[in-house]
Amino acid sequence: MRFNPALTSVFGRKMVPMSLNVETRAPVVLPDPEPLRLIDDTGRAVPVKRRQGFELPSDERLLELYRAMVVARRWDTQVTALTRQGRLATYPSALGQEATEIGSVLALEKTDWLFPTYRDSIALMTRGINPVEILSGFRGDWHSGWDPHAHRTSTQSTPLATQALHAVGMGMAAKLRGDSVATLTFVGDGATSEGDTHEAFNFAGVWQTPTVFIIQNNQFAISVPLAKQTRARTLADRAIGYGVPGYYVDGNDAAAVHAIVTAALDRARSGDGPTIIECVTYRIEAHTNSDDPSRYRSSSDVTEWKSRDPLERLEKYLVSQKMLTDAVRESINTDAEKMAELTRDEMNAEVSHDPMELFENVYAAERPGLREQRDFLAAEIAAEAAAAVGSGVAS
Amino acid sequence: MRFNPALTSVFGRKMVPMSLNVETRAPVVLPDPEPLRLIDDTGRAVPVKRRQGFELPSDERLLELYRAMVVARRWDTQVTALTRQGRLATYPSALGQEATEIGSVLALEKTDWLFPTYRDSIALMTRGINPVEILSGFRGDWHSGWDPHAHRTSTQSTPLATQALHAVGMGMAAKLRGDSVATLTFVGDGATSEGDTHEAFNFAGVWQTPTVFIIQNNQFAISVPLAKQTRARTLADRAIGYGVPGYYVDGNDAAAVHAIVTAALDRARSGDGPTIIECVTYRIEAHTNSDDPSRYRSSSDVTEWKSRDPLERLEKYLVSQKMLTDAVRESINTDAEKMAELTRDEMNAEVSHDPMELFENVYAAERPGLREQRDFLAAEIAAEAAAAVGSGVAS
Amino acid sequence: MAGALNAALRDELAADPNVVVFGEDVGPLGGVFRVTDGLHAEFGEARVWDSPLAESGIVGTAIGMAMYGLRPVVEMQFDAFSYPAFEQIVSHVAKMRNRTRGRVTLPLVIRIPCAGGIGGVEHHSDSSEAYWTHTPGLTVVTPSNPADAYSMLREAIRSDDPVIFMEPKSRYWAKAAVELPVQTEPFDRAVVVREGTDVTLIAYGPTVKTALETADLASEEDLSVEVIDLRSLSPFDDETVGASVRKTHRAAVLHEAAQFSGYGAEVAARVTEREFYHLAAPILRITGFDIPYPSPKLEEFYLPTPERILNALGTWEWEA
Amino acid sequence: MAGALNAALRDELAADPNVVVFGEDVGPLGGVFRVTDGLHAEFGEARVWDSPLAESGIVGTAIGMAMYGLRPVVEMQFDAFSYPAFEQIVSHVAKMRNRTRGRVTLPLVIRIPCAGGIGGVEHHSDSSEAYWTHTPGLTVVTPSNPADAYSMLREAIRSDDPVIFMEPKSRYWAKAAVELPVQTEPFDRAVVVREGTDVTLIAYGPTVKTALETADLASEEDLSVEVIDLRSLSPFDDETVGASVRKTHRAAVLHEAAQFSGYGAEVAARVTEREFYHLAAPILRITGFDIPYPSPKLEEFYLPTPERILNALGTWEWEA
Ligand SMILES: Cc1ncc(C[n+]2csc(CCOP(=O)(O)OP(=O)(O)O)c2C)c(N)n1
Ligand SMILES: Cc1ncc(C[n+]2csc(CCOP(=O)(O)OP(=O)(O)O)c2C)c(N)n1
Ligand SMILES: [Mg+2]
Ligand SMILES: [Mg+2]
Repeated sequence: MRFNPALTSVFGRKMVPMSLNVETRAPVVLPDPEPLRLIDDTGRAVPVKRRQGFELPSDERLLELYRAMVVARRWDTQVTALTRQGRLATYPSALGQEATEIGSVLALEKTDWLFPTYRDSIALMTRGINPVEILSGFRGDWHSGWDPHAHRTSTQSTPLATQALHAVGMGMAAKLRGDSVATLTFVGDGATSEGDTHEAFNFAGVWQTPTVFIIQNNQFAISVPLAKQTRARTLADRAIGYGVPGYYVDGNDAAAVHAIVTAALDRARSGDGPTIIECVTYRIEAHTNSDDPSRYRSSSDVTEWKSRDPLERLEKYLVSQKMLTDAVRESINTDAEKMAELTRDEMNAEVSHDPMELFENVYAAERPGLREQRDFLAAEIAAEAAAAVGSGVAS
Repeated sequence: MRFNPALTSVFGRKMVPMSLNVETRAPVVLPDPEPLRLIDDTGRAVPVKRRQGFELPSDERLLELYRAMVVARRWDTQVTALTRQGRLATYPSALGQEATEIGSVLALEKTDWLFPTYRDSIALMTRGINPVEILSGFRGDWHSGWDPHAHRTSTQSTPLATQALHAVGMGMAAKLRGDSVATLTFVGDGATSEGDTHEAFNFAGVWQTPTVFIIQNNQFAISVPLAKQTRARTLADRAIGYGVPGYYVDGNDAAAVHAIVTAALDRARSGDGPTIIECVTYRIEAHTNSDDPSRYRSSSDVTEWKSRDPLERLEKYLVSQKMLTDAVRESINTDAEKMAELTRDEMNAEVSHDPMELFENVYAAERPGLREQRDFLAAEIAAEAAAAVGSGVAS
Repeated sequence: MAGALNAALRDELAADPNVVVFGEDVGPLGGVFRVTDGLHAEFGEARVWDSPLAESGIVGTAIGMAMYGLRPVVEMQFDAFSYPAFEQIVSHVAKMRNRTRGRVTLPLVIRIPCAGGIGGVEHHSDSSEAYWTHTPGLTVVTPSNPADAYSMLREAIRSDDPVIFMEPKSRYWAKAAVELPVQTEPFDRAVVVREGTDVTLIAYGPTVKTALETADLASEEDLSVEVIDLRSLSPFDDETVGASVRKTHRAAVLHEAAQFSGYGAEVAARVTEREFYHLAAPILRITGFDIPYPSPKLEEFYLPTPERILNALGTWEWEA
Repeated sequence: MAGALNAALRDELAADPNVVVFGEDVGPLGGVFRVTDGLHAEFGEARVWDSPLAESGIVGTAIGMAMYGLRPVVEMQFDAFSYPAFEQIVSHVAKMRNRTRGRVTLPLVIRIPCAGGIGGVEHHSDSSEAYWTHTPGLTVVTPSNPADAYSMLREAIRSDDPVIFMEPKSRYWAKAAVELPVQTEPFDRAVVVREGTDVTLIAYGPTVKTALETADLASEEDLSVEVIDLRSLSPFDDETVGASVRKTHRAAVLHEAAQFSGYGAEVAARVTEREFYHLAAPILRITGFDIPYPSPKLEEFYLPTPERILNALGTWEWEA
């Protein structure tokens, strides 16, 4: 293993336990309370002086984002439909959150690592993971379906905020090895209340790991609105407490999300440490299919947020830039339908499950006790099969 | 139980999940990066314009603080000596931190509650708890020696940061009942890294509990200096992330600590919510008697901090105000010596321990299984005693 | 059963102004299993409310409230989501009374929807009881039916000891013709829910139903099975279980949790210690395997079934 | 033993550049028990460092590092201070390999100074092993002597499974004339540390010494005691223990942790299941009481002593 030679002091900072002088610690820059927008909700580019120094991505890039968002939405809608049909045990939709999900994930290099939550299936799909591999967990085949190393994407974490620490740890490992690799993690607004979010922010700050935190503020933690999670002005303000740059971003503006996440990942890979980015968006669907949002929010809220749709906004802009020709639209729709069809086909196909796999991969080492249990189950299944044959139940 | 009628909405805030408009959340006030001082280290009153709006406590109050600090230091030194003599299993000294400890605790009303750590013995002594009751835990008699309800003082928490949540919970209970009771808790600089500190700050912010958090930044967590706990400019900066007022205070200035904690407690009791106060001080002694600070800090650091002694500073000021006459000095020293003597006597006295108490108070309800174990131990002890008599070992 | 729990909370909230209910989604939503349905509307924000999303925070603040004289009832959304609160539960909830020589009483209830069998994705079907039963200072109880759910939850709220109240998720939708309020046995008593003479099945929570089904199946084969519902896991009712084993001479304990170091080990060890010379055969443990709880499509292979239990009983040496 | 552990860490750090050591006070101070003494100076800040004070953070970041190919060795300062990391350990460390169908390996070691007997104040003498042994996916081992400490720690670091490495605090100062490096039995093997014919004492970690002292005392009374040091708590070596019990027909298991639902229950239950017809008497558990670990002045009444163990053996019915 190579160790980064610049790391004789990994932590970069002089230790100054003696000093009351605050100059020796990181300077304070409060996040701008005006959410960063590059394209406003009418689809117009925001004037340069209100762009907080960020540049609008190129039209080509924006078209790419748009394409991915359309595919993602079609896909998400398809998966929700499959869930209603009983093909999945559960599905947490990200409908309405496409700008944050896609804007972030398309900023990643192949060599970077992503640490997602259950909410971020469309990000995984966009990152190139096979739909059925993403959905096998929600269908109930196996906890997680893809090879994290192949896609540099960890599993979709269910215990809230825990994955943020994994992202920091891996960032630290990459830093120790001198690799130019960044890690990115999504954290929900609700999950920011967990102790692990704090510990992740703090470890990242102290160790200056190449980690980008996307606080995906979709305004709800199941039924609980943001006002019951924090009294802070913004969640991005928390960055101050870690000496880490924080940004407050319109999470329905893919251009803004993409620009800022790209910049943060660049900073991370260049050794300039972590960034905390709050993207404000809205969960249009229920928390999952088993949730009933009518118990805690009015449909007029949803309607209002639908009018701030991230796809429409980008579409308007691209139309105004004459990027969205009929041919392009058609090719995008074809892509989207193809992905939906592929997913339908795969999710409708019968899958077989091998109960013997239950005993695999609990440990790397062989365990006699576990082997006994496996043999027990194998014998039980064999006996049942034999009995079924005997009694003529099965053919 | 009375419920506070004003509490139809306990949480005070309108829920505004819809809005991107930051005005609807709490405003941001960054802690002043210049530590609040009311008396500077040469013992002179700081000019009014640099007092951040706080008033210097009255000379009488300052003398009271001074008296308590002298007694506390004498006592702390005595306890350290007793520990060296083997009378205590361990003792975490607060030598050098008297301004923060005493300045805070003397701001409490009798009806307020204190949630201390293992470090805060002198605060407990100042609050009026009997020395032997404080020290019985460190001597090893029983985990905690006093009645928390009698002194409105919880046990000295060892699992770091956990007590901060208890303080918030009790504050919430008082608020729900409509009682004008504040809770105050000490949290070490190291302990601020724990998830529980974050959760406590956040719950206090959202629930607007009457809780004052004193971050007692004595620069070390055992051997680990502050620079390895946070990259923030100050720990007080964390307050921003909770929409809670934060203050950065010279923790060796008893006047400043007392003024600000008094104000924060008043705010708390009046329903204006929590405050986070960082007091910067220095741990002069080892972490505990079993620690060896020469492994991680130079004695010149300690010497330098000794020159910023909180007692000397206040003494100089009081002398300049002609408050410290010889008679007063003598009475203070007499108080201090009396307390030291009382403690020596009590700690040198033999204590008897009843092993049968082990089984008491594990549960409020009787448990047959536990009764069996108690009977077993009683029989064992009786048999040993009988054997000892039989063999003539005991008289 | 969810309805019975809801009624118990409502009746305690009405009976004692010190009772408060808070946690994640327990307010307007009524909890993800609707156990707190309607309570927020009925008792208001000062008695029933949604907290920030942080389990250590929920339990830690409940401790402070209990110290002040309230009787908080908090919910951990699923077993696995109680783990962030582990330190507060083990180091404080369990120890505060003992630490303070009885001066501080912590009358709080931690409700945990537990175990599996509902097709839940990862982390939604854990069985955490052994972690709690091994922790002195905690009382751990679990109802298996609506009447007990109601009666035991009210008893838990009135208890001066902190109670871990485990609610088997697969029984939430269980219905029973039971008139509320109802008072069943005190919760430290196990109950013989079906009498038998040949074998004692020791069950609790979700496995009581399985045990009863096993008894039905066994009776077809002329095997008379006695079923005990433990109800309280800590304390353990040695008397009731001992009496049954002395009668049947054979026992098996059932649970969903992994076997190794699980609660069944305690049952087997202590009953064997006490009744060794009454036992005709070793006490069997028919439990989950020593693997992480499986995903929905495979859980049927993991959970003890009546057939598996009967087969296991068949492995004993039986005199002709 | 602290020295042997230190040497094991040093030798692994030297042998494998992927090994990193971090935690609270493990840097310049060398850990509160000096197990990491000198390593920071020798290997530098990029291999051995002090982390922020947060156990969930320590374990959580170690997971990310292990996913990247490092082999982190982290320290929890005392048993009770591992509890904030409980969720990361139970929900991730234990499950990541299984969750990912073997695609993600987590080679990490969580060192925990464990158990009591050192006059520690509250929270400094817990025995947490049963929490870990009940969690499928974890390997849990504990050495009782310097040679094993060295050999087992190196094996733990080289293991591709995450290992909970429990270091009995009361043995840190144990000396033994052992030449390092030393390689003892693989850690999934229990070892008969003293042969005997009448009774098997099953011990681990701190109680191995107690068991050996008991054997000495027993020999004065013509009772021949065999002592087994389990070394690994999970997996459990059924073979070695079974063979001993089939020979002696009587066994007792010793530990410091509370008895109820403790690790001894698993030992008693599984050995009874397997060797029932070889047992002349029930397996005894001689353990801590079901109370919070006592304060220093009372711990002598809590901890199993050779006398208590001998007395307990005397309660069995013995044929003349
Ligand atoms: C530690 C933990 N506690 C509770 C839960 C149950 N739970 C699942 S999702 C959720 C709400 C999360 O809200 P947020 O973080 O805002 O993410 P979102 O679902 O809105 O994407 C809760 C409480 C969990 N998964 N993990
Ligand atoms: C949860 C937890 N982890 C670790 C410890 C061990 N420990 C005791 S004191 C201490 C350092 C605490 O430092 P700080 O919070 O700054 O308080 P100070 O001792 O300086 O007053 C540590 C690591 C503990 N008591 N609790
Ligand atoms: Mg959300
Ligand atoms: Mg400190």
